[in-house]
Amino acid sequence: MLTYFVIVPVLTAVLLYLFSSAKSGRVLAILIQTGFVGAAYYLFTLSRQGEIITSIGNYGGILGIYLRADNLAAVFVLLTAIFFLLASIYSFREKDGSMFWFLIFIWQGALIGLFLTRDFFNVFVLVEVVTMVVAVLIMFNRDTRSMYDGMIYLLVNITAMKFFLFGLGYLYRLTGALDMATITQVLSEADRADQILPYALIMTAVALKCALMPLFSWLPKAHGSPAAPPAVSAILSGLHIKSGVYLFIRFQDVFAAVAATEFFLVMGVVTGIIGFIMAMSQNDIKLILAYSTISQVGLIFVALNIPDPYSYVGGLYHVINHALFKGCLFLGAGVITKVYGTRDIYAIRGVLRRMPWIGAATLMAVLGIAGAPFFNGSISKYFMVAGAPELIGWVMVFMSLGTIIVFIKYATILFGSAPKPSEKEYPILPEQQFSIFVLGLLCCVTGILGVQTIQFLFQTTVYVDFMGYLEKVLIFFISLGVGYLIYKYFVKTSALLRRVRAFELGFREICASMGVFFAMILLAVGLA
Amino acid sequence: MIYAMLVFWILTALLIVKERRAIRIILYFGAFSFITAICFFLLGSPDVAMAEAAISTFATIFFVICVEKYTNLQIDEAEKASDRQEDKKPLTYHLKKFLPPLGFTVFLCALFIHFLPDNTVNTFLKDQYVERFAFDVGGENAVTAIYLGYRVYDTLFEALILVITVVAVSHMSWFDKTSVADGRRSDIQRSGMAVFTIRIIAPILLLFGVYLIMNGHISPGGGFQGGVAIASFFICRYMIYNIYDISIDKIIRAEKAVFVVAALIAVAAIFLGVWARVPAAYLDLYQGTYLLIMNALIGVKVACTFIVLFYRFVAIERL
Amino acid sequence: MNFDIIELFCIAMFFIAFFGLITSKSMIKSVVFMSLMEMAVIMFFLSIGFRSGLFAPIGVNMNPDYVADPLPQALMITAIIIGLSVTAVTLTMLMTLFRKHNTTDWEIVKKKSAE
Amino acid sequence: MNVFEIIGNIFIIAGVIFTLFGVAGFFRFQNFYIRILVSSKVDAVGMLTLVVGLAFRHGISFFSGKLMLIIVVLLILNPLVSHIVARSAYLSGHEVNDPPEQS
Repeated sequence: MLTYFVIVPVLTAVLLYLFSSAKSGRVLAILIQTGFVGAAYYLFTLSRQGEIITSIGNYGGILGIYLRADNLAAVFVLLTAIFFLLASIYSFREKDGSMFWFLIFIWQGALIGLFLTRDFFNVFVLVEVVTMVVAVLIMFNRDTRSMYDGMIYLLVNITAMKFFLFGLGYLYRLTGALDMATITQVLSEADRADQILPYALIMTAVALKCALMPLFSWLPKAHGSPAAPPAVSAILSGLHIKSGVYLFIRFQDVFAAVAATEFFLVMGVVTGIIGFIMAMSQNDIKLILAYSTISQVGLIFVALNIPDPYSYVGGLYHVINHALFKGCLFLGAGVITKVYGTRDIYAIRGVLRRMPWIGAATLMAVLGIAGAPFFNGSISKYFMVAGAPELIGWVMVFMSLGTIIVFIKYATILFGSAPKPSEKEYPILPEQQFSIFVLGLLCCVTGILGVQTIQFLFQTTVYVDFMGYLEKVLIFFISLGVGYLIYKYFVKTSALLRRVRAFELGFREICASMGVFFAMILLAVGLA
Repeated sequence: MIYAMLVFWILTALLIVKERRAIRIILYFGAFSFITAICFFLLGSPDVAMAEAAISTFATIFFVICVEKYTNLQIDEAEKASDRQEDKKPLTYHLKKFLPPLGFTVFLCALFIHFLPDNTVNTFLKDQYVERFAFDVGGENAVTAIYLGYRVYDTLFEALILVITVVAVSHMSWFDKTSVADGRRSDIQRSGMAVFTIRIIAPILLLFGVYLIMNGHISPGGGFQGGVAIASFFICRYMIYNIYDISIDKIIRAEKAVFVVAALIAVAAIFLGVWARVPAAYLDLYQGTYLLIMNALIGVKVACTFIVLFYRFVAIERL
Repeated sequence: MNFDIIELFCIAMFFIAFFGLITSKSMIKSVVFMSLMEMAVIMFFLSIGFRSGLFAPIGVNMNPDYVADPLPQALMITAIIIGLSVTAVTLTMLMTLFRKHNTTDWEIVKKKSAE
Repeated sequence: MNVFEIIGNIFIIAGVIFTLFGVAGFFRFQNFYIRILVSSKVDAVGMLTLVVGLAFRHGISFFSGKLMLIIVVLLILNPLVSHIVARSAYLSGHEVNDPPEQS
């Protein structure tokens, strides 16, 4: 049954490309996406009763490929379906339609395949498919800058997958299998020294997918590429980066004996801090959002690597929340840049007055990402900090202070007086407003009903301690004040930040940093 | 034998590292691919060797077209000049430039070898595949059995990558339309002797491709290798008639249609587990038909892809 | 230590390609080195469990002790095809970038793209 | 060792010698066209003799049949390759005669 969740989008993509005109294609695409959300929800309800396993071809043993949908996978599939539906509604009138839908559907199918598969080599093939599709989508509008961005993205990711494949070779030699469940079993009895090298090789690739610290430089290029369609940037930053996080969670389980949790925790902290410093220094609104993704991924990594159920659930919940608010912000930024005709953050003012719906949604998303009370970010951050040891808890508070500064800077575009509209007004399409507003509203809803949502999605009962939450609210308002002061007296005027802004790694440096990360993780695991 | 070849393999790679001129790099790369294919064959995998040999032909064509354009754009001259300047600089300059990356690489390599696992090879899956493939999937070629039977799910995505490649190549090129005006003459200067010889060779190539596809399940080869051979038949055709009269649009559509059919057949035959319900008396027939049809479909698909890629590069990127 | 000589060759090739990737100025060279890296990994896969005297896994009623492992071979055909697709796509992008910037140097392309 | 094998070995040794001469000639001459001529000897004569020797060693069998097919293909393709290389060198303006020596 699970194969259809992968095969149907792929076949739909090719059939739409073959047989549809531009107009019928987009209507069909939206209809199929809607149906898909229903199917994904059905899968989710089924998976609550227990893991679903599909063997392709019923060959018995582990000869064939297995797909499985446990709770985590089903949640990710549901998220994918909803996100793609909203992004599709947003880009209902995208030019070059048949091509766009072809790529979007293949992307969706391959991502779902990635979430469902239980086979290592299948992961490799699907990641390559996704990489190719994303590279084409980044340079969808074919301007010079996006061509370079797409090229860097493609080359860097493919090179990283060579590391993955090498590690997979060692894994196959050690275990004689490719199936994750079997490999987990075999590795639990295997010698620890034999697992270090495959773990380091595979994790180098996964860390690049998640843009951990030395390997982050391709991400802002890809996610913040100016000419890429906004829906593509939104899916990339909201959902696609999470496929790396998902693979990280899975592989940590597989390599339980050598899993370097402390190492990734430290890397998460470093990533989060450098991410928000970079984000603060940018002036391009798309780049601010892209760099803030890096910092948020760092935060998620910190939470996932704390050995505590509360932090873990908080991290998972933050994965979903981040998809919601970052998707909303990127889609909103797409409309805003079109209307104002610029991406400079100091040139855009008065979005709330000019586009009330989009402005309101953006405001909700900003409040969500900053962790304001009653918005989703506050709930996930509360759980993340609740499970953490005290020192790490304060580090996380510091990281969210950075996020607050970044989004104070971002929120300045909402207020102020709107400049006179130019004579050639860009029309704000209703479907774009709709999907942005739905995402913004979801940020609010998942915040107010946070505990219930976690209960619904992960079947984990969590409790919010009222006094603890109040304390977090207090911390939020204090950091808001501090953040505003820092923004006013440091970010706006600093020469240091101007120098940070120009920092950008080329292809060779990214490859070298891949080597650095590989050496780091090898030493961290080997000397432990 | 294999070790001698591997030494050559490393030597060619070092030559590539050392060389600065693009056209020579491509020539060394051709030699490199050839040696790689021989090594693959010596490692007991004729299927992969054949695939590599076929692929390297096309990869070299693409590279050569790229570099040819690049020379025409006069970049090469500028690069030569800068090379000459570089050569004049003292040795210490070069050392300073290359020692840090070299040291870093050696350090990584040493780390890698230090942590090298010394486990014995686990043949859990291999034993089962070798023993059971004839019953489960049929045919006599274990590689084809895995490729089209046990792991046909991967193969579908691999075919999908080819579809995406065609779309990407025609979308990302600087040239907007999918095909050049049909019936335009190309500007190559043909030689009469070459045309005469290729006329003899081309039918043999086509026959060889069809042979590889038809015998994919009992001998080395298969849909992919055969498809590439058929595509090279079309290269020969281009060299003989010297004209761009193949409608690329139609081939692109045909390719996608074939992909859909192949996916549907795979779903019907494998994913639904139909093979397990076929009565034992008909199982051989069923499996043989399935393998033949899948090989043929993949062959057609790959051939279409490579024809499109070749014509895109030769007819458009060279302009 | 119990290692295979072919494996050492593959590691050497992998790092030669890595060295090329971190030093090469030209974009074409980078693409070539990516191919080299891939060939190293493919060679490693095929050498898993290989010793001299093994046959290709083709025939009926084979003894697993005397044939090469068919699974890596099937996987590597997939990897090779993916490699070619990537090469073709990258070269197309390269051609477009050539035409726009008239250079193949990573640094110059980076500078010109940022404008 | 029967007669066929002896003949085969002689052929193989001859092939190796031809190849060696070809390689030596390649380094001996400086002119591009002479180099093509010499290196095509390696392809045509050396390779051909080697394959014939192999065929002799195996006697009359299916394998020898395949080798014969290879010989046919080699006979067709080798001259073609040399021809095309020389032709494109000529067309791209490579001098046939050696440049006058400077003293």
